[in-house]
Amino acid sequence: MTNSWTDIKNTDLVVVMGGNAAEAHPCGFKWVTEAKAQRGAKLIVVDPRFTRTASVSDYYAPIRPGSDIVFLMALINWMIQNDKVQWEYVKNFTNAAFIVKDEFGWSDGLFSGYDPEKRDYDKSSWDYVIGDDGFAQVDMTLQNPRCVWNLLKEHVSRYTPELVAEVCGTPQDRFLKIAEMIGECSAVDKNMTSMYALGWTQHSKGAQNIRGMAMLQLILGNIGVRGGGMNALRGHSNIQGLTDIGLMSNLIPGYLNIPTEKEKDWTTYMSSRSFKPLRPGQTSYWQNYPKFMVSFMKAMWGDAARADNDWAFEYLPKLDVPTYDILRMFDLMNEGKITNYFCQGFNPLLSFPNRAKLTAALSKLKLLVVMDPLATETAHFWENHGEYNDVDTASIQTEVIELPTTSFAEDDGSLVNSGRWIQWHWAAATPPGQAQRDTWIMSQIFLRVKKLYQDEGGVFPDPILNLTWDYEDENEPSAEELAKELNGKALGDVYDPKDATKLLAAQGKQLLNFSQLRDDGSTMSACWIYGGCWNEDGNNMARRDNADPDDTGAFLNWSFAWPLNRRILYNRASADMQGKPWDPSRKLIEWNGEKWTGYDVPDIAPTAKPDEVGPFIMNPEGASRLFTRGMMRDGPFPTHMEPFESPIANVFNPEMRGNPVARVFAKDADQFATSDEFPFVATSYRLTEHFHYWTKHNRINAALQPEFFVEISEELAAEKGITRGSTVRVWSKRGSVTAKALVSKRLRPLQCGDKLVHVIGIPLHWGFMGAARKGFGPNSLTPFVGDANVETPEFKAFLVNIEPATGEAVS
Amino acid sequence: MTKPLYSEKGDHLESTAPVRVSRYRGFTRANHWVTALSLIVLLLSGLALFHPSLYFLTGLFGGGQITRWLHPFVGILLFFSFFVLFAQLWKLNLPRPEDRTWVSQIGDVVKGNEERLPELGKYNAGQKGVFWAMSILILVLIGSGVMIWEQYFPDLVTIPTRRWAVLVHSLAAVAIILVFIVHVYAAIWTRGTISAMTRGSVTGGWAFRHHRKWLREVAGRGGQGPAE
Amino acid sequence: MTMDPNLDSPRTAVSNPPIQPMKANLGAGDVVRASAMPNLPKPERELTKVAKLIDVSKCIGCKACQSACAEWNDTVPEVEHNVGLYENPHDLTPDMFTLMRFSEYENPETGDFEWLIRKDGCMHCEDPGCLKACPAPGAIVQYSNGIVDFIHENCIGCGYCVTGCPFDIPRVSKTDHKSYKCTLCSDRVAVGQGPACAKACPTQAIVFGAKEDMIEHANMRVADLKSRGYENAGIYDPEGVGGTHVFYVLHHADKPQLYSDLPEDPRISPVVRGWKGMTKTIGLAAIGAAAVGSILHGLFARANRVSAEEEREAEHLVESSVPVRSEEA
Amino acid sequence: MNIDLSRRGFLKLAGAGVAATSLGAMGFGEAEAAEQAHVRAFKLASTTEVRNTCTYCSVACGILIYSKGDVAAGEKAEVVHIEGDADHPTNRGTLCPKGAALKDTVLSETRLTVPRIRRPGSDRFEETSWEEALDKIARALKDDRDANMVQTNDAGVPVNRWTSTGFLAASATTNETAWLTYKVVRSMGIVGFDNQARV
Repeated sequence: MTNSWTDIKNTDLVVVMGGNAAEAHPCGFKWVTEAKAQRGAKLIVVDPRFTRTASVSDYYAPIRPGSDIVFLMALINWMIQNDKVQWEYVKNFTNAAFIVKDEFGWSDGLFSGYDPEKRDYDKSSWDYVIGDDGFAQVDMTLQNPRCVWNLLKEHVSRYTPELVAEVCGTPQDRFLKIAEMIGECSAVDKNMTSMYALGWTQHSKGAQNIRGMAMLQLILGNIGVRGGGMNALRGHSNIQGLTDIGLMSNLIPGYLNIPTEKEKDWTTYMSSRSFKPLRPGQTSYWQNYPKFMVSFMKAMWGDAARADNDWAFEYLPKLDVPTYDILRMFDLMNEGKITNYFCQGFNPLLSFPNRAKLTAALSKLKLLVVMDPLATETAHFWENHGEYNDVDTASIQTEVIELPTTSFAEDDGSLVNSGRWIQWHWAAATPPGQAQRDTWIMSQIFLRVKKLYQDEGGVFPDPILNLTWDYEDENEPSAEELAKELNGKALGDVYDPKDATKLLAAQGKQLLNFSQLRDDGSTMSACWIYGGCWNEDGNNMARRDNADPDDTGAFLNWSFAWPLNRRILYNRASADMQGKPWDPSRKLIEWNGEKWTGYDVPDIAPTAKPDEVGPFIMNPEGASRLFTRGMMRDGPFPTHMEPFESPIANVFNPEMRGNPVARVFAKDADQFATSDEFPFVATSYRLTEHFHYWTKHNRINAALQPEFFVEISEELAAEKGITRGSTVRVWSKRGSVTAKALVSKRLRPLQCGDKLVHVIGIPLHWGFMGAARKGFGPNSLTPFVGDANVETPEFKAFLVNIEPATGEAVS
Repeated sequence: MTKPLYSEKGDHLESTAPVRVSRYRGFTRANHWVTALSLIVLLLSGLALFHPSLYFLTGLFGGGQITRWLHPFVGILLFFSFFVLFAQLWKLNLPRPEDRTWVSQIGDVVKGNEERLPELGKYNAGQKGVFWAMSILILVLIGSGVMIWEQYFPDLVTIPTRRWAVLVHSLAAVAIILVFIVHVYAAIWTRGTISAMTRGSVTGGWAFRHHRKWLREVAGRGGQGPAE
Repeated sequence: MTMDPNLDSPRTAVSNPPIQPMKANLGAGDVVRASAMPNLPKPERELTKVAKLIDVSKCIGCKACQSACAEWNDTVPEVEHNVGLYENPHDLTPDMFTLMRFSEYENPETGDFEWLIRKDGCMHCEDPGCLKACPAPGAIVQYSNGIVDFIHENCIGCGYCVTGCPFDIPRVSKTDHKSYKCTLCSDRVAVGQGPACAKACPTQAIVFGAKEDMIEHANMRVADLKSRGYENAGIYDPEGVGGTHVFYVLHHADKPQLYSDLPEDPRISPVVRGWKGMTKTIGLAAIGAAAVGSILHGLFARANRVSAEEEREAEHLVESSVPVRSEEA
Repeated sequence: MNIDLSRRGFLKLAGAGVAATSLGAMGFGEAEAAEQAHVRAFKLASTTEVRNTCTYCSVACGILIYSKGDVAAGEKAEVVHIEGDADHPTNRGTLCPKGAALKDTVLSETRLTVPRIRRPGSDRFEETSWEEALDKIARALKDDRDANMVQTNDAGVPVNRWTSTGFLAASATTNETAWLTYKVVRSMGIVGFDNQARV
């Protein structure tokens, strides 16, 4: 989230598209109802199903799963056509004025530089024209036909209300009404917020869906303001934290990157990360990358990371592929190339696509280790549960170790919420039986491996032997010790660069925040963006002052938000070129002549003059990007791409299947279906009564939603002779499930051009363990393909068939 | 022989001097008392749940829960017990011409001027009334009772029907209690009646005074019968 | 925000429960009505009337109320089957005191589809039909703050409350044969807390407090709904049962039956009134009269005796009667 | 007149005094004395209150866990109730249907309490000791790392990547656990590292 849950109360218009906030995040949705009740805000819901969010909306429109880009580009087109643009914002705070290379272009649904062999783009043409001064060229009058604005205008001109009706199946009048409601928010005193979740991410072009709305928000001037923003409703209690701390194949804490094998040494690695400003006087904060990186290396390897050994650069693994994400790992596993696999509080057997493939892959492992508070399906993948897990147990040679871990109620520590608040919590109960904290388990594993290397030697033991491990109890580092490492401390005395006599942090002291990080090895910090979470003032994540001056929703003294306790990102953009708030009634920060003051921590140097320094300090442009240059694999603008399995050919290029640059593994391509054998569109989703596959272990939630079902329209039910509550069989090219049929008016077939598209809803909460009745998850059916940029599986749009089941499902 | 009109085949003279006429065999008497007893239990347990001022009667059965549980089962017992009784008695309780005269002279009945009344068979119109009233009310009670039997038939009928059932049940209960009182009091007031249900026989005089046609018919069969 | 629990009202649902032991502020002394106990002493104090307001227009049907209710009351609803509906459990049970009911409605006026979701449960009537119908003294009580509560030690499980309730709420347990329903969390209210459902409700569609405050709040909500085009928005606080201490804000107050058959004009059935009123009295009177009548008759009218004369007549009759031989027949 | 007749009134009227008094004498009269009206005892009295965060979605609602026993005081403690923290700015004491039932997840019958191992081909888990389990894991890791660690690529560039062992991190563990996990996994050179963020 760029903003916070509590900030949503400041909005005038909530657009829930690509999500279902009321069901998946009820207590966050409270702030929507607050905005409605207190500000008279309106709520728009665009969703294939009439959800519980829709049930309290002011306006609802249906949409075909996987066609969001068309809807969003058409909205941008409508805004431009009807002059619903926050011009001052667009000109100054976006890259609308930047001139783009002449070679850049778009045709037949593809951008310039496409190579069908590689299934990839040569992105060199997707960039600005750089002048002799080394800066990107701009035309502030927006007259130049090659400036981003005019290219955007041309790009979106294809997306008309007619196209929306044809591709999305959204009635034109509904689209136009929504466009009008949104258009009002181009006014400086009207703000709109976007609340989205996996309805947008779980597509082979998920990142581009989100880009689409972000661009719309920029055009309306709604980024960085109260009641505005792009608000990703993260799914899990600390998924934000796990991402911040970089527990991903290609990440280093704080959104730094694991080097690729092309970056053979420190210098090469850093060369591509200098982030020189693209416009005069811009901040380009990533210029500090070396400070963050060195401090991280010191946190990992302490004295073993020195200037003379490239800060132990050698210790870091180098990637030969962009990422070893879960999909790739399971594919390798299925090829028999993985020996050991660990699942720490994670249930991939139900979370990832094509369950048959997952089961086959797990069966090829030598050792599977599952650390979890609950008995997961993954840990029991080898156990035969009749139709719900029909495996040949005896033939599965995988050894499985199931380790009992503590739950939230039994440990101390911090979690990061969707609004980047890092909140500390305390243990309230004794772990059951022999259950242990993950910190203890990880320590035990590490210490044992380390001992083996000490005793036996082995391949490249250095990074293991030299890993810093100075904890009071090496067997179980305390949450406090680890939190302090995340914040960072001074390894030597740290002085003010402007005044060498001014001591900022004495050796051994906790650093104030990341502004005190150094690239000379005198500081360590595990995750630079968390700087300030536990400094010499103590544990700021445990702060509990819920005062909120002038009811802005900021709550600056409640816990700690990264970065620097900032509650609304890009908040500099809430004020105009003179530094005055666009909407005085929703003032966030303000330029008082010398510095920025206000309700939030300014997202810019406190003394940076409003007319000189742009608000988007993380970008070398100093401005936000309507055109993303080469930063996304599938295009600098979002362009319509159908799901890999779609009943409709791409209107721009019938030959084009799915996302032309999405990674597809050979064997999986054969398992993509067409609409002649699988005529119906299926989409997966969560129900408010359950949380993923966890609450089915809980008697009360099991009672509230006891059994697996699929939702279908009355029309489809009639067509297939399916009655409410009867058992149906739903199958795709990859698998088959039986479920109860929930026939509802809330799903309606969509008229897409001359094609009538039926949508089947498949909730995801059932498996073969726990208190609820045994059932299936949608992943028995879904295709094994992910988003081109971040490899999020395409769960939200795929093809299936349905029929009344002959035998009742035994449950 | 001609089919008896005023007596059961089993009715016979036990002795001739003094005359004693058997009126109910042992089985019938047992049957009557089972029915009577269950009716009393039902009456007490029913009244306990009928009016707060009588809730204390649940104490007789060991509390409200048990009373609530017991009442319907005893009801079932009564129903079947009475059904058997009914099978034995219904024929002679069919109305006859002389019943009309009897009813029209109800004043003499109450005053006890029996000599002014017509000769009667085994039962007079009053007894027949009690008999039929009991039969009908028991049917109504068992029917409505099952409808409000929460423990086993919570969803047998809709709640509105159930409301009527509970009303009808209580009205019928009041009625049956009234009939019960009349029945018992009449038996006490008409001296010599009780022995019919205790010893099973009555004196000739009693039969002569109250049920002369019955006596004639039984006497007509002379010494015949089990006694011989 | 925590309120002083000794303040009897208004109470807020949005406060944290106390953990220090404290005396319940709701007890026998506050009972204004009790089943089958006609002559109840008037309570020495009058608590402020409380109410739970359910604003269906804010309700997202998330069932947090059901979840919080089961957790607080330590009931364990059964894990049933899915029968093609969102209602789970499928009905109120002795272990599920409240239930979200869902109805799909195509509004003929606007042509729009609406998903109407209502939290069902005890309405805590000012004139409770259950209490009227209950034969067990003190099994159902009404406190002066309006809460209607079941005292299970006194419940005999007869199901008369089911018969008496105009909203079909009480459910009699098959295991302990006692009747159960929402208590409005009387145990929480007694220490200055709001009901568990009201505290949990994510959108605060459920709010709890002094009834007059709730009415005021409801009127604001109605105004907001009217401004959004729901001309018939209004409050559902049925007169027929003297008003309720759980009441609704509805977008279609003119058609309550749209919300899973919320009764249009609920009242204690005249049949039940007849049964618990006249029948009871007149019935007893009649029985009494009959008894007294017969006793008086017994005392003052002479008994109907058989005379010695009649005994002789009988013997004579027997002698004179000619036995009929069967073979002659 | 008041149509509800008091018991005494009825007795007078019905003249059934004899029966009633004799019943009273037999002690049946007691049945009428009902249990006094009372509310359920407040179940949180004398529990320990601990502030925590809901483990489910990232709204991160503040919760209050009520336990018998006090962990902070080193006592054994069991959760008896969980509800929303009214002081929390985001949820203001409210909870969703999952959060409101958190207690039942903590106390779930399918909670794991002992380390277990499933041997190849076996149809069941058998209990094992932490020692055995951890030693097994450490050995498996070292053997595979030594066997499959890629130290240099074809171009001879040192890459030190280990692709044949993978690690899926959680989504509900603390940042502190996450950091420790990161250290352990990265120091070994594992690149098959991921978390729930992708779904």
